[in-house]
Amino acid sequence: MATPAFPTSFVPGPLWGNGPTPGQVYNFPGAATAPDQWGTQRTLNPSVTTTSVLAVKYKDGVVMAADMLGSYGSLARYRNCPRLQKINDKTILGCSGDYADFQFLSNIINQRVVEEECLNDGFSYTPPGLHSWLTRVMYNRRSQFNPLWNTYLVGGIHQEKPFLGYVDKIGIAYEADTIATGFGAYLALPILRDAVEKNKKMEEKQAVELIDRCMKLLFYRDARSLNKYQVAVVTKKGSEIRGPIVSEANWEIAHMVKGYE
Amino acid sequence: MSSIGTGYDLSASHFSPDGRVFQVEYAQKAVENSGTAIGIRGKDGVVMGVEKLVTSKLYEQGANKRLFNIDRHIGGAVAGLLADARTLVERAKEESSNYRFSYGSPIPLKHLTDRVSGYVHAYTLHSAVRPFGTSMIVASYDADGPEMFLIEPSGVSWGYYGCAIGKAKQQAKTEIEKLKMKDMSMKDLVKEVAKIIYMVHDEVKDKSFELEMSWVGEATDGKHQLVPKDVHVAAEKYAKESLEESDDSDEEEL
Amino acid sequence: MATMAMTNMFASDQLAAVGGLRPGEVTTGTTIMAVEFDGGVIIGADSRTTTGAYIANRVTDKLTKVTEHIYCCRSGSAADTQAIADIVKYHLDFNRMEMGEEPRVHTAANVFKEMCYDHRDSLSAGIIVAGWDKRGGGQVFSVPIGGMLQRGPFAIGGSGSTYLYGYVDAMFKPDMKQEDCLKFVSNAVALAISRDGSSGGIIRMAAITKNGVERFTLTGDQLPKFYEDN
Amino acid sequence: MEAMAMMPYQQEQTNHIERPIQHRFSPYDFNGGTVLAIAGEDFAVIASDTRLMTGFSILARDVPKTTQYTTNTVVGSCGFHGDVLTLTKVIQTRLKMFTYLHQKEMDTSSVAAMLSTVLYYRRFFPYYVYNIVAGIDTEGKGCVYSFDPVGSYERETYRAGGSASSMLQPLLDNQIGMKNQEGAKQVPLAKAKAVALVKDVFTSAAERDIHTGDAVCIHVITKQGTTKETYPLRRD
Amino acid sequence: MAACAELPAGGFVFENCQRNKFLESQGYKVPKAYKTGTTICGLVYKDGIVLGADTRATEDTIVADKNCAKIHYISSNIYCCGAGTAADTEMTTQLISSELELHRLNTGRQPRVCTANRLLKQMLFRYHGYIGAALVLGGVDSTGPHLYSIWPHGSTDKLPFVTMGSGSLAAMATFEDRYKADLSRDEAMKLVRDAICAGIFNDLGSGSNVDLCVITKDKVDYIRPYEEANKKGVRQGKYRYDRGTTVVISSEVKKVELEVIDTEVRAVPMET
Amino acid sequence: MFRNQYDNDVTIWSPQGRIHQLEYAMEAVKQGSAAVGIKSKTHAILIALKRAPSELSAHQKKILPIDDHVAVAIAGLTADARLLCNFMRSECLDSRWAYDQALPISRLVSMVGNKSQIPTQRYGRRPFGVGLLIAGYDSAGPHIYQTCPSANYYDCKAMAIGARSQSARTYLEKYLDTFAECSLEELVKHGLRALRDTLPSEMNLNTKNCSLGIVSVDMKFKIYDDEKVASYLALIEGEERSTAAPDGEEGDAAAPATRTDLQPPVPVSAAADGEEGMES
Repeated sequence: MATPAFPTSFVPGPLWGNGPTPGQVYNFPGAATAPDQWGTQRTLNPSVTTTSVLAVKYKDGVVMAADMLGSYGSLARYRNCPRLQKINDKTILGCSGDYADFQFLSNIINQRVVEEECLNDGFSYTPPGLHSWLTRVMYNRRSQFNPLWNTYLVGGIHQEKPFLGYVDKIGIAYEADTIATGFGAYLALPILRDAVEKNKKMEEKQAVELIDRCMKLLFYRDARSLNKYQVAVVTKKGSEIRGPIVSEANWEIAHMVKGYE
Repeated sequence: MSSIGTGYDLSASHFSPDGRVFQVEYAQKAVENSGTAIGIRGKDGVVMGVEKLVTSKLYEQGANKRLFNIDRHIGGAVAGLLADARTLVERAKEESSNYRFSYGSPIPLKHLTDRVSGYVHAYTLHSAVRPFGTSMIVASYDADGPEMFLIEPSGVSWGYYGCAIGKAKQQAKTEIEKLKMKDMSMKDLVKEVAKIIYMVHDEVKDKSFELEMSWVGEATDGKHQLVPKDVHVAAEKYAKESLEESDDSDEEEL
Repeated sequence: MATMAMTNMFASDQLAAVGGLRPGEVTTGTTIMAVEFDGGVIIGADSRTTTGAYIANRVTDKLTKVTEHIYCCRSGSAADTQAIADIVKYHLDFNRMEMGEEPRVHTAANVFKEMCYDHRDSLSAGIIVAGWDKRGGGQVFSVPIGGMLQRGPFAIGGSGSTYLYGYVDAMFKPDMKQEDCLKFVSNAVALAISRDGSSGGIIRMAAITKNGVERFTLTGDQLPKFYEDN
Repeated sequence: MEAMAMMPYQQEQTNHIERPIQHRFSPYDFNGGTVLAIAGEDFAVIASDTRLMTGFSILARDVPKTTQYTTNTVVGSCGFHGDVLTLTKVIQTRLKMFTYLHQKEMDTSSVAAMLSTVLYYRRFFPYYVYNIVAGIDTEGKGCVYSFDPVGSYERETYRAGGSASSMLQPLLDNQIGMKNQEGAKQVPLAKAKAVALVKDVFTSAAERDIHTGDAVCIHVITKQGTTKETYPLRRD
Repeated sequence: MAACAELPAGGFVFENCQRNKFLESQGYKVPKAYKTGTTICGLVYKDGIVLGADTRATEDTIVADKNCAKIHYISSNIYCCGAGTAADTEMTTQLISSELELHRLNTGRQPRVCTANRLLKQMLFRYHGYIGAALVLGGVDSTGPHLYSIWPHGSTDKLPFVTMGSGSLAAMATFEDRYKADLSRDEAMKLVRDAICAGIFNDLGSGSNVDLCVITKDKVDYIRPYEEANKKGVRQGKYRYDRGTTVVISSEVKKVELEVIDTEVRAVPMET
Repeated sequence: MFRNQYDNDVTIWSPQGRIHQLEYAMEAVKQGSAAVGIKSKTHAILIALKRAPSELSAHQKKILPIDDHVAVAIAGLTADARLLCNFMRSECLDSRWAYDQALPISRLVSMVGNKSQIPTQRYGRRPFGVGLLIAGYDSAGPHIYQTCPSANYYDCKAMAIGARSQSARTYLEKYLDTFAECSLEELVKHGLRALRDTLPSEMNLNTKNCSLGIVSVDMKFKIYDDEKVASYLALIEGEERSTAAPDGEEGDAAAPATRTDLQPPVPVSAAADGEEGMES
């Protein structure tokens, strides 16, 4: 079954088989202005990449964080790459992995948000709706052996409750109270899970503090991370992206170390 | 229309002996049967208003709007066949979406108008289709200021400071021409738009109507949107009061 | 030698190139540097040790003492460079006892080169040897992967050094004062840290002069700051 | 012997300048999960653990692999979770179309037959999913169908699938099939005993299979409908 | 120079390496060794060292040993946690333990931790990572407490806190989050326990219980288990075979010829 | 019947700016049996009159399910209705496939509108000859929409379409203001009464010819036929019929050529006049 990744177009096709299409006459010769939305590119390798995204649900909402580094291999090439996005007042999106792929999908989502705003019919992307759509897009692309080299986290408020979902480049998707991608899955997730298990009714302040602690930890131990990051918070009152925030590192133990023996 | 019924008016691909394409003119007639729509371009924005005739009490309020958002920064007001108009709006949305994908920025209104009127024009070239029975006023506001165009069933489009389509377009145009719109702010224009729509509404022929107004400009941060409720109510009140006044004065004169 | 024979048997085809790393090997991705100044040498290094993108040690000391007045800066495989440093140190201890005086920097550099060149197929080590001796004062030698030996007024090494050639060429001046030289080294290492994912953490430096070795550690906000918004 | 298998995260690294790693895109993953179904006389029990994992990591602790398809059909699917999600959606869509066309719910055996064709449709790029269908057949008897990833299926009275299936199946052979026992009494399996057995075998599987754990989600299907219960397991 | 890199006579046999490599490339499977997927870690506290380990050993995805000991004895004042191939960690630590004992007997002094470290790293360096042992070495000697991590390729780090194994990132996160210099004994034990539990609950290669080893100047407390992080589930059914369900394939009755011997038993008074 | 040269094809405008083919298509809706849709604040219901084409045939379905949250009642060409239903079903399935969510009713309706417009502008095509009453429930509440062959659609508080539906609309207009607060039972009663008003006096509603559909929040669209409507029918049994439909008010009386509105059947008062129906 075809995925309606894009809104069904009601603009008529050619007037008859191989005949003229109204309006198409005005296209530049040989180039349809309507871009083939999936294009023909194939991302064989990620090039400029970004590292972990962390997110945690708390009592009234979701907090998400990601640093702003775009790495080219081991080169810290771009240090101002925001990858948390406000979709609407109820929904935020975070991404790790190939930055070009993120921009590609982000543009599509933005356009769809614009189209939805224009309809002005009272409906907008819900967090589970976006999550489901992303799952279909990612799975479709992996099935074409042309994946979007990303992992996405969708956070938001749905039916008065916090929502947090994960989708990766091959279409694995799930919801959970705490999610971290990339290195965060190994380093930050244990800390996040432990904190949430011990405090099921976390306040926003505690959740933001927790995320800050974990971002610092990632800066200590992930060689593709940066101590400059953004935090996105979504509650019933709305969503916002904060930052950039610079975390202060503690290097006390450096003075305890001399040599390797 | 001396050639009506001579058989040269049955297809969009036929010229009449006197060089007219009647089917296009007939389509324009459909627009003129519709409730009036006007647009006025002021110094800091454009305001559009529509006289939406309501034909049954059973309909919900606000149903079948004739004002559309085409993009964040572009709005359209239509007159004529609503179904045709919706198709045209879809096309306009698609154009502006394609533009953003290709160039990464919002589509300039001039470009959108060219694309859409080209599309409309294509429907005047073939016998296999009929021309659109709809006219559309499009308006936007960006760094270069406000802009407004009118796209007609013939595929012709012009830029305007003020324009009107539908039943009472002549009367409305006369009213618009009285305004010094180039110096007026969109907030002032809203009142005038409301007043004109109320003025041109024919209470005898068309009993019930809803006034719809939208604007785009500095005050809306460049976004096209329906006029907020409080402003709308105030404008409507102003319109009714000033009409009553003029009625009174008319009576006095009599 | 048994060790090497075995390595080749198992792993020669896995090694991508000379100096390639084996899977899972711990590396000091590293920025290292040594500069001669008018009273000796300054050596400096970052403090990051990685396996892949994981930072196995964020406060590594890559400045390794081989004699009282000679240090080496290690880059490449941590295991290889530690082993080399240990062995060279052992050799130089012997040398000191045999010769009855402190080994010269040139001598130390030669021993490093011998090790690295002889086992160039199985080692992945880029080393800078720097120190002070009575005869030559402060001296800097570079022993890159492959085992060549080159002396110069300064040397940079490790993955982070690729970001530094322009800077050091522009900023180096012969016979700097110790203060200026420390500034030069810390600036360079800080620049490399901010651009190289395999370098990071803190800056460790040492000044080796005839009076001995003085160590410096720059952490956190003590690191020189440069433009970093893009 | 890998030199450093104890570093799982190294399987997923981006390329480095110092060590060029060829990035081969793999469209599959294994996300764990064990499913188990038992058919009784007038009921069926189907259960799955709720752990979702990849490599050496736990992604989530509360993702059951069972989905209710109709009033009395529940399907357990595990393997590659991306395929599981997609397959589930495909089946649900097809079921909905069926109800439009036929004005009734599909019965369990037909669900099984349809699942088989849907799986075989992707014979050369298979859904990497192990399915077990449990429900009530048209005669009111409990039924279980087991599938391989490309659509071969058969009706059985009990079956385990997925990560710990090779541990559970022999136990079921012994406890329900009474295999290799002389003169053992074949008493009809009671519902309560079946549920208790499911809990026990999952408890055991969680002891030895690192992919199975956290909790087991048990559905009991009867003609009247389905009840669901969750029972905790080890979390390590 | 050669001396330090030379293999001791009698070490490993490499005869079939080339052949095995060829067979492997043909698709034959190498027998799987037990791995201790493992979370191990250690830290330095005010009075000494705390080492910790989980107790799961895996063979592929199966738990091979639910309660294996991963903290190995090196000497009376030094212990070593091992991660990686179980056999490698056990044999390497045993080998170094006995070498160190000989060293102790030769010198008549308590071995130093740095000595153990040198021996281990040199041993591992020789095998270029093919001995899959990742170690956390800790002990207290005349110069105080010392803690090392030793990587399979033979590199070492001396640090106030270290972690190793598949759960090392989870454990390291815990340390980075909460480690302070001069922890008390109880705080240190709690922190190590939490670090190991982070591995147990988040890394599938680690599991079961927490073992701790606290080394101080005077005393070693090897606590095993320190905590059962996971309680084994209680089974509800009984799984005993009914009597008579074992299949009798064939039966035969044979008469056993008995030789009857009469013996008389008589009490004899004891001579005292 | 009156013929003129401008009514041959949907691509031809008449000099008055009308499209006769569209107007004829609107007539097809009036051939279908009546259907009524009403909503309150909580519920949307459809009630429709089923016909049996012959003695031997069963009564034809009038209410077709589209998705869990939406269904349509049809009046006009059944085959066209089926085509549109399949389109709507597939759009609803697509929404669930992509977004895991029910398609908002307003969007579904606008899709139908856009689809219906295409054959109103091309040579050799004809408009869909069917009118739909779409009842559904989404996060914005209950909805009743009406669609027409002209590709117009209307968001309604209540509506009736099909043969003799003017009487039903008259009834609905009379009670329009009370619907919002109605209980489900009240709502069904109103619906049944409105539908009954479309019947000739010799006919009455019974379990054979009446079909009922209800949707609400957390309640999937449920369609009642045959015996299942009996209890609802009992609610208005024995009541006096409010007004008998004045015979001949619709249908033959107004020749298609003289009908000017592109609107759906609208209250006579509004439709009677000249060209105002042309407005979009």
